[in-house]
Amino acid sequence: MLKKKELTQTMAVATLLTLAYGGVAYAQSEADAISGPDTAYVLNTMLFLIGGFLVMWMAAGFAMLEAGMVRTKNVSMQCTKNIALFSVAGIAYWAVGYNLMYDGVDGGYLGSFTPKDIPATDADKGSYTAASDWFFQMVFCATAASIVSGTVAERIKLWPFLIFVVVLCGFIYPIQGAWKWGAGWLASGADTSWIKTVAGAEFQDFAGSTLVHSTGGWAALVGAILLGARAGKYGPNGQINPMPGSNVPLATLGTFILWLGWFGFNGGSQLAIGSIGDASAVSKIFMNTNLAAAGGVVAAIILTQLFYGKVDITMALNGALAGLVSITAEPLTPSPLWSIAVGAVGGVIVVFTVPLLDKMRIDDVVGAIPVHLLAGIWGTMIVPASNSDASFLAQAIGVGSIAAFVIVTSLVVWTILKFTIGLRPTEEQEAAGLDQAEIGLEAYPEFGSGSQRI
Amino acid sequence: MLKKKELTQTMAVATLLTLAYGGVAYAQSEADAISGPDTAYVLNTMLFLIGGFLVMWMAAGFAMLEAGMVRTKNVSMQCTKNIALFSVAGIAYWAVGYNLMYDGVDGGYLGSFTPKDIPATDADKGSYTAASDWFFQMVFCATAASIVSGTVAERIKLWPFLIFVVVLCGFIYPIQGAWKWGAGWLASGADTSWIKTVAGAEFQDFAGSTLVHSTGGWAALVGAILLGARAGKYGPNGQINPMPGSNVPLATLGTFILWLGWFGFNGGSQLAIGSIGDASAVSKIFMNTNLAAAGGVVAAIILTQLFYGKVDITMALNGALAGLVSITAEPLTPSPLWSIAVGAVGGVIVVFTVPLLDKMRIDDVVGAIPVHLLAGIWGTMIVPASNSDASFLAQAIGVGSIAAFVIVTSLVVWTILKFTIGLRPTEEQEAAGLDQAEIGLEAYPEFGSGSQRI
Amino acid sequence: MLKKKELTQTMAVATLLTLAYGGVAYAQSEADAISGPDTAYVLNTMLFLIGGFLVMWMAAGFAMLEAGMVRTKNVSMQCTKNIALFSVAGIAYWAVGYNLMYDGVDGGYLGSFTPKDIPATDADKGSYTAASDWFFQMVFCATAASIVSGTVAERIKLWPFLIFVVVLCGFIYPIQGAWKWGAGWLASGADTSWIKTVAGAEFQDFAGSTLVHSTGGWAALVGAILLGARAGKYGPNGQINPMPGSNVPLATLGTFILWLGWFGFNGGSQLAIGSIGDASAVSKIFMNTNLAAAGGVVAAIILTQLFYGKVDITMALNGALAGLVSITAEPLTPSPLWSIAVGAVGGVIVVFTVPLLDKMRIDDVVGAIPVHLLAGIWGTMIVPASNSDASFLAQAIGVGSIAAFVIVTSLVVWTILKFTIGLRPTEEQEAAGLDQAEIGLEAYPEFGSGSQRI
Amino acid sequence: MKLITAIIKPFKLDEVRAALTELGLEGMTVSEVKGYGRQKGHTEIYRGAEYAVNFLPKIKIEVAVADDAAEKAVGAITSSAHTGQIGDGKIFVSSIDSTVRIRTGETDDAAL
Amino acid sequence: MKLITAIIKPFKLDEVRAALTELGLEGMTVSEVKGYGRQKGHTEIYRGAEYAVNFLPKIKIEVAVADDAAEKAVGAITSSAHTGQIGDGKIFVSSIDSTVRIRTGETDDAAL
Amino acid sequence: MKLITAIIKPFKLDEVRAALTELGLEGMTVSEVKGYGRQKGHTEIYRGAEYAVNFLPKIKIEVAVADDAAEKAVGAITSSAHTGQIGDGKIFVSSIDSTVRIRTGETDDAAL
Ligand SMILES: Nc1ncnc2c1ncn2[C@@H]1O[C@H](COP(=O)(O)OP(=O)(O)O)[C@@H](O)[C@H]1O
Ligand SMILES: Nc1ncnc2c1ncn2[C@@H]1O[C@H](COP(=O)(O)OP(=O)(O)O)[C@@H](O)[C@H]1O
Ligand SMILES: Nc1ncnc2c1ncn2[C@@H]1O[C@H](COP(=O)(O)OP(=O)(O)O)[C@@H](O)[C@H]1O
Repeated sequence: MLKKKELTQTMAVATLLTLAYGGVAYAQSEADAISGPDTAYVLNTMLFLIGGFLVMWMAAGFAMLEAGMVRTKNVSMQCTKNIALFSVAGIAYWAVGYNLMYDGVDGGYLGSFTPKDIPATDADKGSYTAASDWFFQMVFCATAASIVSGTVAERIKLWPFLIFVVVLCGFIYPIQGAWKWGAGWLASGADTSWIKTVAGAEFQDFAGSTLVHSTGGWAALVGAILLGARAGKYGPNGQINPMPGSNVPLATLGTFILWLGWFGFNGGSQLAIGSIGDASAVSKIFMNTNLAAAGGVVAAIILTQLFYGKVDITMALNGALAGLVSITAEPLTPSPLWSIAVGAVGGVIVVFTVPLLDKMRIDDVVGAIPVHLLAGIWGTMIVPASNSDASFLAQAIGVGSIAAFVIVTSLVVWTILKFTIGLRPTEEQEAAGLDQAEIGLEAYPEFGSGSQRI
Repeated sequence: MLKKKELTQTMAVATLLTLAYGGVAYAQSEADAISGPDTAYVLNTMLFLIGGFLVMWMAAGFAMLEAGMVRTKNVSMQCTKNIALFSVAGIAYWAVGYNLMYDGVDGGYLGSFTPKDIPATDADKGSYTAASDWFFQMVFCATAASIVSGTVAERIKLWPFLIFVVVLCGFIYPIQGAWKWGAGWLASGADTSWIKTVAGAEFQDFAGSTLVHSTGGWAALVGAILLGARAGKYGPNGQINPMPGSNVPLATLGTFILWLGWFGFNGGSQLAIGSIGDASAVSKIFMNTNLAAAGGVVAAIILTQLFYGKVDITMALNGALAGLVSITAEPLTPSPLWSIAVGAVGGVIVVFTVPLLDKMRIDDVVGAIPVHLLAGIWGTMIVPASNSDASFLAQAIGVGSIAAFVIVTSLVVWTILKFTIGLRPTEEQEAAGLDQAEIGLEAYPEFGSGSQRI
Repeated sequence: MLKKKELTQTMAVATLLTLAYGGVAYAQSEADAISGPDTAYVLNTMLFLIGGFLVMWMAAGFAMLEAGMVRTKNVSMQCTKNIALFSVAGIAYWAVGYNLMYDGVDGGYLGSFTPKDIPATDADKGSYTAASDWFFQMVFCATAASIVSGTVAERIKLWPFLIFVVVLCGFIYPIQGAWKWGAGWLASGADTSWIKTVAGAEFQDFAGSTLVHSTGGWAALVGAILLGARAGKYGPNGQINPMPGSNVPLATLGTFILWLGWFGFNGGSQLAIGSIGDASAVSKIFMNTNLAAAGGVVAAIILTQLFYGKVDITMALNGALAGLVSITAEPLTPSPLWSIAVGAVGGVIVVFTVPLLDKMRIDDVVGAIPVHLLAGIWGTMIVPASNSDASFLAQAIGVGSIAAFVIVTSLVVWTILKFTIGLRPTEEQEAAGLDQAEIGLEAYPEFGSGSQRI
Repeated sequence: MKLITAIIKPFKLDEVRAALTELGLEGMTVSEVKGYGRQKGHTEIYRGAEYAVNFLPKIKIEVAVADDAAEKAVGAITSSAHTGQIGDGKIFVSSIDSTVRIRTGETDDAAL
Repeated sequence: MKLITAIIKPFKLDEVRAALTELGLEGMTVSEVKGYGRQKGHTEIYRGAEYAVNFLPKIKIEVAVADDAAEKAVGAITSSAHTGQIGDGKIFVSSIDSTVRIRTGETDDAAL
Repeated sequence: MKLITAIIKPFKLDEVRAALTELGLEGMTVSEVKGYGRQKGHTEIYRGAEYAVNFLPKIKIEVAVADDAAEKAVGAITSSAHTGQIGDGKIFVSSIDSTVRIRTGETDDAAL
């Protein structure tokens, strides 16, 4: 962060001023005084807290999107999975995830296997508070888990899913995260570092197109393959049986929530707002993030209109999210126009790859693989086009190495679960719906076929 | 609060440090220093970003309110319109809208026909960042478009609607906006300015009762008239056939979202929070805004109870919004009591004018015209009662000139659309519902008459 | 922006400073200067405004949670109650509540019976603005009212309920609130104060486990007892007839909204963020709050799985809220691990006491009594375990005295209402649903038994 | 007595009811059904995959009438539900052995 | 065999089912219907405009029984569904030519 | 003509429809019903209290056919709806006095 330098003079002045006339200032207000450096510290912390609660809100967005995209008989289960995953993700990321990702990685592959503890308020050093940092990083981790739940919906039992979430948030996500955000081997800034020597730049992933979204996407993809498709989804001789989501407005609400949360996701990833440069950066990120989402929607509605003669709202919603994922790897350097373009390509990816996955008989209930995995790769690989500090090779190395790691580790975990407690409910249970099988409460008990009024 | 105690020492130290040698303050934190002026700049920017994401969230509020107020067969379409309009609004406002509204209007009628571009982070001057300003203004523009979609719901095709949105957000809204917020002829501060000479004051519209809400309302009204009513809404001999909304809790959620967003809408319109005066102003605006909404609800539930013997929740929801629109023109100067009164009158307007519009056979599906247009006019005209820097004449000139401009321009656009690609679906399509006709997906496929379970 | 003028004095100083040494700074930005103390003042105010809008958003959370937990025939009524109660709560708390709670309590039992008025922006002294403080306290008051509406749902008429809300928010809540937060007899800091002499410490309730949640809970409990259970809820010979909520995803959404709002609820209760210590405290509160909620969910899903063989999502949702309520009395001093434990016990309380209440034939529709009252007591009594400035005796005195006051006062009010205008609709009305009886609009008119399509 | 069962297009319900009440038949039971027949459904595309909606929303009306009233009733329904478009629906007439009005215990014609 | 079709008030369903099971009739098919008859609906006001809700929620019960069981069944339904209030509903009895139990292929009385 | 009324398990609908169309019967009316019979429902626990879900979702199919087609149709439904599990459902056959096709006014067999 080079703005460091610029500001030191300014700061000197500021301090002087406080020295000289601080007293006068006092006459103006009885609030505790705060000095220049502390102000930046507080502002950075507020960025994390505000950005963090916006990203936390994304958990509700995923819940609503998924509740709207699954069939009625699995809606209560999907709601349960979402509130439960956000809970276990938070605990796992405190118990081991955070320190595994950030504690002394130092150019290496992982940090320490220790729970995160928080210094006393008066010993809380750095550019922001320790707890605000944990909070902000935790909600990112939970996002990766939310991505998985959407893809494997309607056919996975609750407990094996939650166990996977524990491993994902406690180990898989933090380890690959350490490589870049933990200042590991993909990041290390020294010009002599392996990545720079080999690729001429470190791996760039501003807010996590790869670290968060592709990671969740890979885990979801592996899970979907091991699980197999929902019963009846694919007929003999390549027939595909659509299973329309049960509640379009809920899915729309979920998408709007995610869109809103993304301002915290990308904006907060600037990690600081306590200076003109940072404030300007965060603002530009807000603008680019919104334009990319808009580009994704517009691309999706135009393409579905052209191809199918009607606008597919579920594609439009996926398009918005794909646009957001695409810009996430680099929301700062692009021009507004470039942001629209990057997002629009995300929308295009959705429209083309959603049917493709069906052809491959990979059953992705909410379209999380096109949105988070494929658009995430696109967004990451296109960074060098707008950011001269990135190199295609470095991006490829990052995308590839993280892909390899997440695929292998999640494959191991999914497989163990499959052959121990098992992933899928029985056929009858799946037919009756997971709500009846594992939750015992219909989502809409008074209407729909299961009406309990009779 | 005992932390006070704990902190006083800490504080004492802190103050000492700062007074004595600010350098030591460094010992306390490693954050970059920030000087007084920069702090205000950052705080103002944060006001725009936070206010901006709250107003962005209003797009979801309109989506839910409208999805709840239309009939089942048009819900998917309404969701599609809302996410699409927010997308195209953002792009149009970047491509031309913003600069047309703000770039060198200078006492005149419009700015420049250029896209908005963002300076480098280190050249980002002013009282706040350029991008945060664009973001904040953009979401206002989108709000105007959302207003239109509610009124013309259930009977307008997707594409002509979106084309109208492009023109509204790219040209109509920005031009009239330039007159006041762009420092155009309704605003110019010089005492020799035309408006001041004629009316003794500039036109006052703090957060846009007229510029945003009435503008959207006028465009909606003209559209509703040109479109005509929904099939079957009005019978022969003045008969009115109510078409109850399909989902009351969604409409309620939408209203709560809008209420929340309004704190950003009005509070952010203070345009600064980096001083005691501004912070105090923003706070008072929050308080008044909330009280006005409350006044609107209370007025609506009491009146509907008295007139109809039952409380009409849709009127209560409209009442909240009418209260909010009413206070939007001047949320700062009123006392709390006056704010309640201004909002309550908004609620009264709703209860009386909703049926009136039906009598006039103007089919306003969600009540946007009473809420945004009529309450907007009321709120604008009453400003002088609490703000001595406003004059009734100036308010009337503003309301009238903007009305004239928006009516004429939107009439032209709607008419062109009507006689080119056409505005309405066929009768059969309207009867079957726009979801089937243009989206191809029911909102609730598994219940309601269209159940796809069978 | 004419507020400019008002501010010029304030600015004069600032400008002077900047003139003197600010040249460099000026080159960087044209924003108004702001001095150290003013910065803290503005930051504290922002904490109140942001925390306040998050808590305001909780009103929507309660609305959705309750709309999802009641049966279809009472959903419109529940939505009406929630938007109406938030409105009247705001007005009542302005008209008398705030000053009754904070104006000159001074070690005593109540403040003054006067409406809250707001100083001019340039006379707005203290550590934060007066209006931001009012706003923040008002939304807390509304929360207490929301708690009541959930318990007494499906069987209380609208108007008597709203009258109760007026009394609760105008008098009952503020008076008991004055005892602690108004610096009344439970709080007074002097070592010679009665509470300290008797109990060795003042009563500690950081964000209101007792003042807000138990207060709402007691009022709800008394109401539920006086009202009696919903028709058919309890059969002869102790039979219990479950009445499943009509919309699980809405209830889930409501819970996520409440979870989000709680960051404002607890975080904002630090009352300041304008220093390193405060920023660090607010951050730790965010972390602990999230972990407690997570603990509540995990405890609830594990227990229901063990006891019932299925996971009860409504218990999981209650568990999250119980975890949040439990940590609310002291979200700052606990370690992360202790926070999880405190929240988990909240979840345990829910799983055990929800059926218990049914056995006692106390009909609590949404589980507000276990969540807000019982978990609130638990959270308050356990404070001394992590906070050495608290004493069990002082906590017991606080819990007991507030319980006594709220039980008695609300009993009086409920009783008067019962024997004057009456609390319950007729049997037929209750059977047909309150939507038909008092609102005249079904929540989902196009599906469910009441379909108006036919 | 006869039980007349008519499957009609939903938007025709009000007209049919009006026609029947004109005949003094002021009782009927209505339900939502799905129909399959000559009138083909429509195909939709969801996320790129095509699927057919074969069953179309219809309304089923059941009216019990005295034997002599049956013919008129059938005529009234036929004309009031008629659009000429495919999918107008069917009317089935069958016999009822006995009828009871629960409220009064009245039976047969008196119960209608 | 006879098919007994009863239109009753929704909240009476459980009582009717109990009454029938007492007779050893432990099979029935139930559906939600809307009824129109002497019992008039209610009028509501939506956004200032009045409208009538003519069709009221009812439950339709279909029970197939052996000829000799019909009378008892009708009696049981009549008494268990009775409130004396207008809108109690109707019972229609008609003949069934044949019956099949899909699971076993059993026919007629054996299939009930 | 005969009216064949079949109560089947919901997931069997498509097979039954296929079987009937094979016989050239390309018209039917379908509705959602709840069934009560030998197949017992399930009990659930909601917030700690147990309750029984007695009525199970079933699909009701009504097909009007010419007399001679009835037997075949019944056979087709029986075999296509058969799982052998309890709850497979029932088929009832009754007589229709007359039929009308609303669109054309055609009657009886011609109307099917
Ligand atoms: N054989 C049948 N048995 C029962 N219902 C039928 C039969 N044939 C048609 N129907 C019902 O009548 C409706 C209309 O029939 P259809 O053949 O589509 O048009 P039309 O009545 O104009 O010939 C169908 O949707 C179905 O509900
Ligand atoms: N002629 C009829 N044919 C079919 N259903 C009828 C007929 N008359 C009444 N019903 C059904 O019976 C219900 C009750 O009838 P109604 O006349 O309202 O009260 P009551 O049965 O007490 O005379 C109606 O809602 C309707 O569903
Ligand atoms: N006597 C009856 N009258 C009407 N419907 C019946 C009768 N008996 C059973 N049914 C319907 O058939 C369905 C299946 O019957 P059931 O006894 O559960 O299994 P099975 O048909 O295998 O004996 C029931 O759910 C109900 O809908």
